[in-house]
Amino acid sequence: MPLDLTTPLGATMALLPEIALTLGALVLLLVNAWRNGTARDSRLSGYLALVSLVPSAIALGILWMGGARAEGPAYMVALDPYRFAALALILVATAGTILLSLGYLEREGLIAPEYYSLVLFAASGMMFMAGAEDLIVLFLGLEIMSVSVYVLAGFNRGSVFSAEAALKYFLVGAFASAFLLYGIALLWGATGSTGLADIGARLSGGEVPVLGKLGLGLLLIGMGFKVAAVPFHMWAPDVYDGSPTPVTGFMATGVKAAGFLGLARILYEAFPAATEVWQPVVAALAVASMVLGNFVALSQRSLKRMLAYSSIAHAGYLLTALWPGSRLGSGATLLYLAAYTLTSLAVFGILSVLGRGGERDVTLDSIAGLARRRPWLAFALSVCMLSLLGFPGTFGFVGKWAILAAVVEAKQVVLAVVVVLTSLVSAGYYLPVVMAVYMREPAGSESHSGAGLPRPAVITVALAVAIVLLAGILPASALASAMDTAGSLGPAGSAPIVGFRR
Amino acid sequence: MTQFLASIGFDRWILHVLLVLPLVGVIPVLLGPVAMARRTALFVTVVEFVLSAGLWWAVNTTPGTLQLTSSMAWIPAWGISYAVGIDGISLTMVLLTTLLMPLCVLGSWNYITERERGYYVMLLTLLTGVLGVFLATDLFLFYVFWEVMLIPMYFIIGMWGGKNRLYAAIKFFVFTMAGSLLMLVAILALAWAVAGRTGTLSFAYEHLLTNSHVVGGLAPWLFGAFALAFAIKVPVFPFHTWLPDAHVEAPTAGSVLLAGVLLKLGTYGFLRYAVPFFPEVAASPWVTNLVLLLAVIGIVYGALVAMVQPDIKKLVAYSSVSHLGFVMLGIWAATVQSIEGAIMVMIGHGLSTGALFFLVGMLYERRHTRDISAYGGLAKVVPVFSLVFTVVALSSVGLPGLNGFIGEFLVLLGSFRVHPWATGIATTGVIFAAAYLLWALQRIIYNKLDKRENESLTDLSARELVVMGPLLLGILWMGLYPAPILRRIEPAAVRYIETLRGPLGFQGVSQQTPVVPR
Amino acid sequence: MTLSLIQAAADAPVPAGAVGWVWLAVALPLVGFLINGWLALTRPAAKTAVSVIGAGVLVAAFAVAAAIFVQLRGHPPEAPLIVELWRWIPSGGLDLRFSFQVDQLSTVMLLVVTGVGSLIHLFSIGYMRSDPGYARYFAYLNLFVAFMLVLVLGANLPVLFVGWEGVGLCSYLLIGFWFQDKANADAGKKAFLMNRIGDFGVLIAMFIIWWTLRSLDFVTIAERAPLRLAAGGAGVTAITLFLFLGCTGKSAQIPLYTWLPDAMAGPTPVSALIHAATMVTAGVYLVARTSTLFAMAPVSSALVAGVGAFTALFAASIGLRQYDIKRVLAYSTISQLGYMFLAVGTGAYVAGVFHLITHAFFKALLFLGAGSVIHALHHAYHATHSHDDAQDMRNMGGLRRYLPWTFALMLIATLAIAGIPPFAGFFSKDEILAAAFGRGESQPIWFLFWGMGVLAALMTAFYMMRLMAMTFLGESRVGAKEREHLHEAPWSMTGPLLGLGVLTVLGGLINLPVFAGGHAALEHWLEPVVAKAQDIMPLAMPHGQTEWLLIGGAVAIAVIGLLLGWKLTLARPILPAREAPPDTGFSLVLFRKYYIDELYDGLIVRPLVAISRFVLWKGVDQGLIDGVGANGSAALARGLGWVGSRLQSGQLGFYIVVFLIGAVWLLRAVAR
Amino acid sequence: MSAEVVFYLMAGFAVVSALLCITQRNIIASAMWLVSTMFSLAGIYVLLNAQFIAAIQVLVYAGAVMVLFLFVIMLLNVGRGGNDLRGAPVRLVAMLIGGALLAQLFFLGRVTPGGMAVLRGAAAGSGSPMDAFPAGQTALTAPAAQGVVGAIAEPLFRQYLVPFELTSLLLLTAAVGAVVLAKRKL
Amino acid sequence: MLLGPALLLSAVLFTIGVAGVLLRRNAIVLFMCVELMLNAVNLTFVAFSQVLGLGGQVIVFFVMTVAAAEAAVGLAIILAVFRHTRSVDLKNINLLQG
Repeated sequence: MPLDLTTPLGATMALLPEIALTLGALVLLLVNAWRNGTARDSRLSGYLALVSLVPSAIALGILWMGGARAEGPAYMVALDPYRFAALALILVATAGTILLSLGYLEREGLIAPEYYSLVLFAASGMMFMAGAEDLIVLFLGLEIMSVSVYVLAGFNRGSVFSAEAALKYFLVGAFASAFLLYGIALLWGATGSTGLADIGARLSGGEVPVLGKLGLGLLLIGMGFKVAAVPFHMWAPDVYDGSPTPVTGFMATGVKAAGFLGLARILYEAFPAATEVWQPVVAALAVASMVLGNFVALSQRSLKRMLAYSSIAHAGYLLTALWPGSRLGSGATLLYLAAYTLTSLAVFGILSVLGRGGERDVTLDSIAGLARRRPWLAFALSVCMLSLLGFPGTFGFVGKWAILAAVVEAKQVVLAVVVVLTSLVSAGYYLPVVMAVYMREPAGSESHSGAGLPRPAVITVALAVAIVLLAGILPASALASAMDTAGSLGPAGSAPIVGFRR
Repeated sequence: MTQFLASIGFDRWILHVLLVLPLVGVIPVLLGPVAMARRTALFVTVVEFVLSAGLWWAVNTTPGTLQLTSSMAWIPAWGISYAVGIDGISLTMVLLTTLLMPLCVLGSWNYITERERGYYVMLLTLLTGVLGVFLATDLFLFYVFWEVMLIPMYFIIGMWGGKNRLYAAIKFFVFTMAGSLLMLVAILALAWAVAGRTGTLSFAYEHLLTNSHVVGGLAPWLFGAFALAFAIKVPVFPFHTWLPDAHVEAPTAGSVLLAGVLLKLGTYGFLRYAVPFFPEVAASPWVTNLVLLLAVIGIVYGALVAMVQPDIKKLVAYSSVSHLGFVMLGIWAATVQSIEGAIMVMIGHGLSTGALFFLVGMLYERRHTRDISAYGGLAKVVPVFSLVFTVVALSSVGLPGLNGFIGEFLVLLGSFRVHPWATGIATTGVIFAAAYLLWALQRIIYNKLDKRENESLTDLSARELVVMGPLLLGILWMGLYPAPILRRIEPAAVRYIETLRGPLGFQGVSQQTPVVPR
Repeated sequence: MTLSLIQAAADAPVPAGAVGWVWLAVALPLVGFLINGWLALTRPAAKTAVSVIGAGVLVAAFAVAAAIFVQLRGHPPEAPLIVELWRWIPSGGLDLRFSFQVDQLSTVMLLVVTGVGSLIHLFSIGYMRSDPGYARYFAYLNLFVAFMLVLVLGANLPVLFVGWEGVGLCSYLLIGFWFQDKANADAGKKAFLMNRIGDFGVLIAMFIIWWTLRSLDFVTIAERAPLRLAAGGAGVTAITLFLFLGCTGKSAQIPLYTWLPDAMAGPTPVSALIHAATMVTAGVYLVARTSTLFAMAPVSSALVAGVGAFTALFAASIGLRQYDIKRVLAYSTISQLGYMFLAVGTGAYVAGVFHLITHAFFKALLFLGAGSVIHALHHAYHATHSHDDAQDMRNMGGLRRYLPWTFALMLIATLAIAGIPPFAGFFSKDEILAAAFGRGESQPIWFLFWGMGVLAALMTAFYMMRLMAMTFLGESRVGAKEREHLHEAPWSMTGPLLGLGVLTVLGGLINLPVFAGGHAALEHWLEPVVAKAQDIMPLAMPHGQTEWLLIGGAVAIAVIGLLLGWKLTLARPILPAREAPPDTGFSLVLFRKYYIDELYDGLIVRPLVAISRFVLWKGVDQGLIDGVGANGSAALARGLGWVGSRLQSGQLGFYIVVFLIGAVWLLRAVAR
Repeated sequence: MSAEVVFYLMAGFAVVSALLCITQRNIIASAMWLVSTMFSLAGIYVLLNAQFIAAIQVLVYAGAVMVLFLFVIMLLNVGRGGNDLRGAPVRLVAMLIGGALLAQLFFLGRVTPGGMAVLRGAAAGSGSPMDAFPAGQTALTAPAAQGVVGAIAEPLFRQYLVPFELTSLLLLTAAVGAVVLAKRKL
Repeated sequence: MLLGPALLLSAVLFTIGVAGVLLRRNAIVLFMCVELMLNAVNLTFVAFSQVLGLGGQVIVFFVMTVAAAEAAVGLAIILAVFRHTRSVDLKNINLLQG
């Protein structure tokens, strides 16, 4: 169904998922106005939040199945499968986060129902960001997301770490968003528009003006911060470390996804003609992220912090996926994000149930011999590690495979080699986890047993792991749909992959 | 026999059954009571062997091409399919694997006492993985099996291994992965290069094989990536150091499978992929000389280092390095004899080294030490064990009439025409082999029985005899009447050489003129 | 019939008559081995059964051999008869059959091996009676015979190689028969390794032959060699040299001879059978087998002859100063083998084989005689719980009173080996020397070889007489108590001795030369085998008075040697081993065998082990590859990671600095 | 006196007060200097005929936001929290980085409507460069036509409807967040 | 028309803001510098809007709301931190590291 996005009605239709979600958040706020004291209230609002995702999901389904597309050029928000996929991904991440939080907040005594409405606000921000067809929308969406995540990071008011995480995240974030904004300004100056499509059209002819180049550069800085790409990553370890674990998971899944999907849209729609400008930069950022993330992760004791660094490394992989600027590239980005999101959800879920009073002290030693006490948990954790490592049979491998294919298709073997070699390094910290849970003896009584696992978290982990395995063994549909979706991004008719048989 | 097999449609389902059956077997092992785990595993592996034995008649090896091929779309958009096939070479490897597997289960019967279920699950999974590598005819599938096979072995070493098992396990994993990851990139690059030229993206073996020449300047790099992956697995000096650690730490069955099967994956990879895909590179003097050098170093070096090992398992491990050197030499000589010899060495090494590890394991179960110096004079207390040990050791030494000789003889005979010097040096390996094995033999079963603990050793039990029996039979059979095996290998070997003849032939293929003109 | 089943895989017709059953000659001992082996593992006490089977199969095998001999005698084949058992290694152009070759040469060897073998088996029944490993012993012995027959019957090099290494294995097992004593086990290992070095040569030779002649069958080799190989060319020379390397290992020639003396650690009958009569002569057999090749390679032949002559001299000189009765015989064996190589190197292949046969007789006799001496002393010591060395001749003396039969028979053997007519040794040795002398006229170097041979003959006579004197003559140095227990061995042992004695006396007849009224039967018999070689490399036997001079000289020398040996030995009183003063000066050098063992040990063995352990294993493997390579890179990675995490200082200011540096760089990068 | 002169005066004032803002040891002082920067910017906005923006610049920024800052400063009583300026090395780094950054941005000074017109593909020197920018001309004329506020309101509620709605969501989020964090008890 | 000079001015102010962020340790001042940077960007928008139309001014309007929102949350966070550490000096805020 074609929608004219320039009319209020059209825009409203196109934005149904976001709107539905926002309304849900508002309702939740209202409920909280009366019910905000006890753990039951917190749980209640948690489930409400979960429920309020449903209409959004339904709206999304309608749009997607109905084959909604923009009449004429997309305006302010995109209306294509790539956006829908992005929204779906974000919804999944949000749902997962909420489920993980349910038990966690009670355990850590964080009884403040606003938490969930903030999560929902953040989610809608992410949706706007990932679906933005206009830099202003992107910026505002990003701000909505950031503002709520700043707060969520500092949500554990009893913990100085949480507060510090929030402050660091906020200061650097605001700083970075200034760069982003400056970039938007210069781009607007260069092209007289903030619409991605218009910018793309304006820049398509011949040499990109310096104004545009600088704008692009500043834009990359801003986004680079959001996705925690080296050298704009320094905040990530500390913030991941200090935030409440479900929030960390939210950052690793939702925020990262939104950031990369937004970035993908920018690069593919606004700058398909400027590849020679941004490809070297993206490549450099990717290599730096992969190398630094993986190497530094080697030296971490705390699991949570190790995962923080590994998320930097994965940002590197994702940048590598963006590099080719091809359909395969955007598809790989989507696919890898899906894989990474699911796996991270599971990992952080496991981490959150393993922890006690924060997870900063969950270390290899503390999970030694986990398999003896909690075989399934150990199994899930191992699967996640292998998936993060990109081991065949897991979703992670499919994602990595797609990335490698994308760069190889673009004749950029060097990047591919860097990817695999750094993956090898990552084996140096993923495998010890598997070893610890299976091959080492319990370190004693104080080891984390996670007595009485909260059921929602368990369900989340189980589902995520199941999908990770399933998609790893039968990747055909995942790959195919990702590539189809990718086809909708970027200037129409971007070259299809050689010999793709349908 | 052949008619019977045809009548039950054997050739249509056997390969898939072989791949699936172990995984199916995993379920009862997991769900059944712990006590039943080993029995179930034994049952499954025996059935597997019986089924695979049918291949001996079912596979028509005369064309030398892949037989019993069947393909099923897996990721159609990417030209990836679940495709399997078998030829003379893989036939022997498959049979070797399926033969060793039940023996491994029997060999672990009392050795594994804790987490039995998991252990046998790992064994069965490993079986599927290994068979998959041998049977896959789609590079993606091949790679997946190649990697997946790592996990069970990793756990077998890491969970049921010795004191230093964690180090050994991760070393094994990382070494292997280091090679295979680069190979992954190479596979992709190859596929895309071919796709760019032919317009069809496909990972099917034959497709890539027939078009691999289009990669042009990329070939050396791709070959390098493949070769590295396989060289680490073989292992070729200097990538061999993971092997001793893995062998020493792994439980008996683990060592047996490592030596008996997993090492063959590397040489098999060279035979099946690395060399046929990039014959020009493989044939280039630079590469040839390098490989020859490493092979010869491996032979002599492995033997010398094995000689001075205080630990029996380490000794056997290094002997593997030495033996596999012969295989590399044979592959690069690329004459009919050398290729067949290489494969015979692969099989023979699988039997005799496997047997050696079993015997070491049996000693270990009795005395809980692998220290050679802890033994001596055993022939007095455990004559049967000593007899078996002697026979196996001699077969590994390459005593004519036993299996070891056939392979080494053919390899050297075939290679000498092509690379006289390398072969000459390699031949000294037979001396060193005798040196280290006989010395070990003497220190273990001969000399004075001066350790009190050894006086009460019990001789081989019936179960252990059952384990050794098939191996001994195989050793004798291969040594005395290898013709049937050779007959099945030959066409594939010839075809292999054909593929190399390509634009610039292998120097090995060209007929040599006598040293002195008439 | 299993054979028919096996031969289904073969496609050549089976020769008619006894020849077709030649495989039985191998199969019988093999069966004996299996049964005895089974008994050894299950009921080692069943000694009667073991003896019956062990000796029985040999006698049966001898019967087969005799039958074959008769058949060939009846109508001698012009071409060797090939009995193909099964297709062994079909691979490309190489189509190896497991087949036996029955011709005059192999028949002779067949007879010698089974015949002497039977006698020694019989002897062993008595000699090993009391040994706990009785069954095992016979199992090994049977296995040895089986392999030895494969060796002599093999129709192509690989099959021969099976036997070649098989006998090596058996000698290894039998030398280390009493493995409880480390020295014995060491000796066995040493023997095997030395042989392996030789086998290396054989292998290379096979490869070159395959390379150049595209076949490994003896018949084909003999056919093609003259056509495809240039006589005296690099190819054939290389082949023969490598083959000869193998021979030096198997037949204990310089430089690979050192294992044989140690091999005396095995039971004495083993020394008699394996290390005197049969196995060690395999090298000579191989040269005779491939005579065509050797004939085509004059350089190699010269080397063979030279090495043979020198070994003969060298070993004999060592034999002069040995006290262990078996060691003396061991060195004498080496030196006699040297004669045989001198023969085959000279081109006198028949003479070589002839000496091989006679030597088999008298050396076996000597060893068995020594065996019964040791047996007797051993029993004496055993009865008196004395711990003297039952093999040291200094503890013997005057034994002829106690062991008359042994004495008499060993004396015959001594005369034979010394070369006193009409005993067997005389004819064969004389023929060799004559041939060498004859070649000397065309190639003077052979005069030198001849000279060595003669000198060696002198020494031989000397040390043999010395042995006899120290053992049997003079006054007894055996303790008074022990003397009561000294007595001749039972008939089961002296019987075989007697048989060998007869052979020693009459052995010469099989090739009685013309001048002695014979008609060189063996020479004619072997004619078809060596004809080709003889054509290429014809012999020039001296005739007329030269011949008579040579004979006379040889006999004279032998007599002198014997007399010297007798007189000098008994001139001074000999002290028992316990109070004997250590040798000094050159005699010490001789006693210590020129320190060759020490040399090998210090120059090759120890350095090799040390290098392997400290340089290769600890250095390269653990230090370089693992330490620097694997673990090093891992440590490096961790180190980098550590540095990275140190930079993560927690100070926001620093974070922003990094951020900005990155930002500035990025802006430069895009704006460029 | 002409607009240029006024502009440069105000620009100079803005820069100076900005510099003082970041170098003043006393926090309150630097806050005040920031306010003065904002005022001068408001003036410049007027010169660039963005009167409405100038107005809310004064209201929202110099008014609301800065008051909030000062309030917090007072509340935390970190007013004379001593010297929070970093040491000499950091200052050097700051100068270097700042210089490098400025060097990257310096070309902005040479941007002219003509140059932008050329980028738009308008033939150089063909009449006024503004011919290439109809939107710009309306921007000049619109205030006169429909009043300062109306001129802004028109695009605000048509073109930029979606972002406008987003800002409301943003402010709501911020409010909730601030409340959550500031609440005494959780 | 004052385009180039205005842009340059904004660049200068932006840089000054960046320098300020580098120079100061006090979280609040740091944040003020960020506000300064945002203002600089606003100037860019306004300057361009002379040529490119009123869109720029609208965006400035949005930016101001963003700034306000950030200010609200940011200052709340600073308060929260202050509760724990009794200080807003960044050199005391480095518990998370490594």
